[in-house]
Amino acid sequence: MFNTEEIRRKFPILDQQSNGNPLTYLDSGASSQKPETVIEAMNSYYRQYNANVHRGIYQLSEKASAAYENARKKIARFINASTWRELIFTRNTTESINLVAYSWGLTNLKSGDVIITTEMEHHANLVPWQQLAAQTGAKVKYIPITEQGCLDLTKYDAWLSPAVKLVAITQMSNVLGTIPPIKTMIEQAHAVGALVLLDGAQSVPHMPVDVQALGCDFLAFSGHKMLGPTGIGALWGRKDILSQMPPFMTGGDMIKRVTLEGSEWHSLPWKFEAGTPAIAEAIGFGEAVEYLNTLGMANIRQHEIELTTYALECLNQVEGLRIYGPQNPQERGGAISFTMGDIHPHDIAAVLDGEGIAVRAGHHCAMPLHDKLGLSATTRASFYVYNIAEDVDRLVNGLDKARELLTK
Amino acid sequence: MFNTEEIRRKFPILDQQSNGNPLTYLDSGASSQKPETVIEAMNSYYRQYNANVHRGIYQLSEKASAAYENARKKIARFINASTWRELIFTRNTTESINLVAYSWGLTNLKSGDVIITTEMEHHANLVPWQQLAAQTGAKVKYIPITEQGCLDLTKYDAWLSPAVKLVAITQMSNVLGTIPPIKTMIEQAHAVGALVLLDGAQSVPHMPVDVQALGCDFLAFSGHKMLGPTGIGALWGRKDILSQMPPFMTGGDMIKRVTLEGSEWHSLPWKFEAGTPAIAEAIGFGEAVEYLNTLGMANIRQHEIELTTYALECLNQVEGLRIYGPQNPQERGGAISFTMGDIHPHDIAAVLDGEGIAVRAGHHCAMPLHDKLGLSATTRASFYVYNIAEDVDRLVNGLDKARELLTK
Amino acid sequence: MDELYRQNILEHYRNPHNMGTLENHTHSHKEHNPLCGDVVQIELLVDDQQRIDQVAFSGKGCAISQASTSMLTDMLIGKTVEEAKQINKEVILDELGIEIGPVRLKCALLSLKAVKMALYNLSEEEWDKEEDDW
Amino acid sequence: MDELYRQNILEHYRNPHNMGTLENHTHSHKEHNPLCGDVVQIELLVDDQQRIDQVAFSGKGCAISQASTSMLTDMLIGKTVEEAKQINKEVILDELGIEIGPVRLKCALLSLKAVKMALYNLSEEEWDKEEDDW
Ligand SMILES: Cc1ncc(COP(=O)(O)O)c(C=O)c1O
Ligand SMILES: Cc1ncc(COP(=O)(O)O)c(C=O)c1O
Repeated sequence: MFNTEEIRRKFPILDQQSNGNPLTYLDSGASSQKPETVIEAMNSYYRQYNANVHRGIYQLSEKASAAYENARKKIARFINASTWRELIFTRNTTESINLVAYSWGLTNLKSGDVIITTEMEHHANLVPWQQLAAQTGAKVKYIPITEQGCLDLTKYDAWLSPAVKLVAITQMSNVLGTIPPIKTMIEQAHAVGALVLLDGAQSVPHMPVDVQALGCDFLAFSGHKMLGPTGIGALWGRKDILSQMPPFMTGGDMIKRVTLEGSEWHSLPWKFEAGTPAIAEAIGFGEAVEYLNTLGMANIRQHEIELTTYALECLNQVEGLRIYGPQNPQERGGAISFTMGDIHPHDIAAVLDGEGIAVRAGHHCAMPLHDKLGLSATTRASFYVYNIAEDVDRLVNGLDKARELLTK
Repeated sequence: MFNTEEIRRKFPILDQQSNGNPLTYLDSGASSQKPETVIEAMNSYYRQYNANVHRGIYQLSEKASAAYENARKKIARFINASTWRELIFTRNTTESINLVAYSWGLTNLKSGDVIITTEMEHHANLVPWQQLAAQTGAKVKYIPITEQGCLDLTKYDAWLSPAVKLVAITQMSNVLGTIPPIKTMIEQAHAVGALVLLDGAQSVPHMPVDVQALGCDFLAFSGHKMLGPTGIGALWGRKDILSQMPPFMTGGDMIKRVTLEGSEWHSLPWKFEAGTPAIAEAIGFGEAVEYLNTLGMANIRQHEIELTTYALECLNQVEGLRIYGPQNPQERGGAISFTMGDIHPHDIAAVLDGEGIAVRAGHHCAMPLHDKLGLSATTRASFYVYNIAEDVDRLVNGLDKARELLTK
Repeated sequence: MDELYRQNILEHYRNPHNMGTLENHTHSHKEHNPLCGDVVQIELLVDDQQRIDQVAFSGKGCAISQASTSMLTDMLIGKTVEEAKQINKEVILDELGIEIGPVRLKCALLSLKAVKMALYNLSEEEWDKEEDDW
Repeated sequence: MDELYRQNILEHYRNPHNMGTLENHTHSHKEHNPLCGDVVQIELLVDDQQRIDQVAFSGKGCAISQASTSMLTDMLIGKTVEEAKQINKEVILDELGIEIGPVRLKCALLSLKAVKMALYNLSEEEWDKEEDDW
């Protein structure tokens, strides 16, 4: 059903040697590879109908405008938005979250208000709230994690009160893989009148996400982690909320009227898209979503559960290896972070690189989480549609080699 | 010396039919076409070494990081920055200016301060200052334009005072083509202690720009208008000023250390680049600059002066046609805006489109300027490296056709 | 292009119907085209039976917007307000009889928007819904 | 890879020289690697003739940073402060004898940065200049 051989043919980049070994790409959590169709969709734009969008009254520009707006519709449908007007193009998840912090946050938060987030957040869903708190006098509270790498929800229950204005949580941890019980958490937040922003950077690429079913208020995600190009991301927000928000950046394309005395803003979503957008990138992103639809998000999730099951099994048997995060593949995504004895994660990654295996080593932009774990860094392997059991086997072999070489 | 035939071969997109006629692309002021080398540089990244940058300890990522940072160096050198640390990647000119408005503006402006800009600015260099003024109580003053479409500098002289904190002006008008006497204006601004931001969206693609020789403090420009991809732009700023500025967006990659209590920022330029950057786009932008260097910016300027001279000559003879902006090609760039009788610019553009000629019609994101000119819209033809005299001839023929068809 | 400026459009453009103002109008609305700054002012005289007796328009605009406005005003006269509500994007595009790009669509529909705002105070929200495709 | 972990590097990594602390140090500095959170603490004893008598280091780090620190401390002992200033990026890379990517460069140079900060209070600015290539 999930034909990885066929899938891998769409990613010729995987078919290369790295340091004399076949490339084993296990860093999709940082950025995924792109299928040929995505690359070609952008090439078509650049080679056949490259022009600025929205205002051009000539063929190239009209074609470009239609393709750009059509990509928006595809992506809006992909997360089941109720209208494409709720889908704002940004550079990445980080900008999406900053947009909410600046536009919604600065106008809605005041001293004494509370933002709840978690200890396991990526810096993108943490630092903007710290900054917002510093500017408004609001307070940030961090739901701690348990030994198993799950959220300690007793704290969440205890902290929820009308003072809470925003709950900003990841839908899938990029370090632990943890998938928190988002739906209940959203209901609880709404019960006290708080909005909920989901960091979907890891979830949207790897599992079905339906914003209407979830009932969240904002969802941020990045194209480059879901087979799309760099330079493009999205913020989805509920229309009634977005309509009330002031613009974030201002300039061309986001206005209705400008005079020397002041300006009127354009309607959604353009109010939030100032200047020439990332046109080729939006088109590529739309194509990526199209391809994901072909594969089927439920199938992708299933494929990754299977791969994660196998990987956990194998890795748990590696001498000295310790995995952080839930052990049940149903409760987690396919990003697996670990340490091995006291070998530094940089060195593990470097030895693996010598074997052609690409993994990430470091704090994965989650320093507070690593502080909590008492670590400065971990090594992380992460999977996507093109990964296969053999990749896991190679990883395990590479780890044995690293242990041999670097144990003191 | 300037071999347009050879140049045009690098842009196969130009070699197509549009509505049954050869494409005549005269909208580079909105967005330029991209040479094959730029498209291929991005394809190589996606097809050969696609990976996230900065933290990956494996071949693909190290190659990607080097290419990304190398692109920064190329672009920094292109405008003669004193160090690449002064070159920040953004999405476009608009974001570059917003970055300054948010980061520098909100921390440095207060009630009673003055921002001087001009009546001929693009909305990108106008609305952010209006917003900043509204937030800080500062006041925006607009240098008016003369009949000839130049700045009325008597007003500038009169307004300069220690209350002026920022002068934000375009280095080349995207409507009138006007090139203001920037160097003197900068000296005058510095004499009263004001900083100067240049909107280089139109100048950097079309003439040599040397930030050290100019002595400006900020320069904003876009990749897509200078043979580069969409989704990437740059802000150059003086290091001593940038160092003092707080970050704009926050999240991954721009931090040195994050704890639950707060964060320390990364060094320049990364402090201003939050989240996964537009990697492919930066690489493409670097390649674009490389190609511009091959052609030589002085040669490009010369080519456009010649083309503009010819175009002005021809257009001035078209019945009912009126050009806005300076008539001396030495004092202007190659964006020529005009009206023709009372035929609506939309209709002119549409008839031209039928002839395969791509021009822009509208307010070109400069509504206050159009208000001043007593117009709601103009038609604009704009040139770049691949344009030739024949393009001008076709334009003139198309205009005759439009007049025939649409004169009441 | 030759497609765009078909004879019927050029005729309405050269000799627009119902151009002017109505002193005794019961409904009116002025609408801006955000893309080009064009303006159309619509004035309607609706009688006691909720029937549109007279329509007039003024303002500046391109051939497409002038022609579509001229055609729309013809269509409106004699219709009830309820019947006028049925006029939508498709009706206008049919009447124009041309294929139209996304930019010019705004021109073609500007007067329809103005009429809806004038007759029954349609909100921007609701208009968006009428205009939006999925 | 086999290139990266050459014998000389592995030896220094397995048995780092001058590891520990110096009670009676005259100069010291602790430096963080922003990329991985690693830390190196350098302590130096400089005598009246501005000569480095003893050096010690502590902290956590990868093999590259441990080895380069170990090598650097060897180099420093006996040098004057002026001579120590001459040690730059190239000297360290020569000593390591490997090709190094941009990420690991930070690891390799962490202790050099710490030494410069300790000995003559180099600013971040000046360090950037030492590290930066055009
Ligand atoms: C003078 C000027 N400034 C700013 C801009 C905005 O550039 P961008 O849309 O790439 O942000 C433009 C381009 O339209 C321009 O011509
Ligand atoms: C959970 C999570 N949030 C946010 C981000 C930031 O994404 P981007 O760098 O695309 O803005 C990432 C990716 O690194 C992530 O994994």
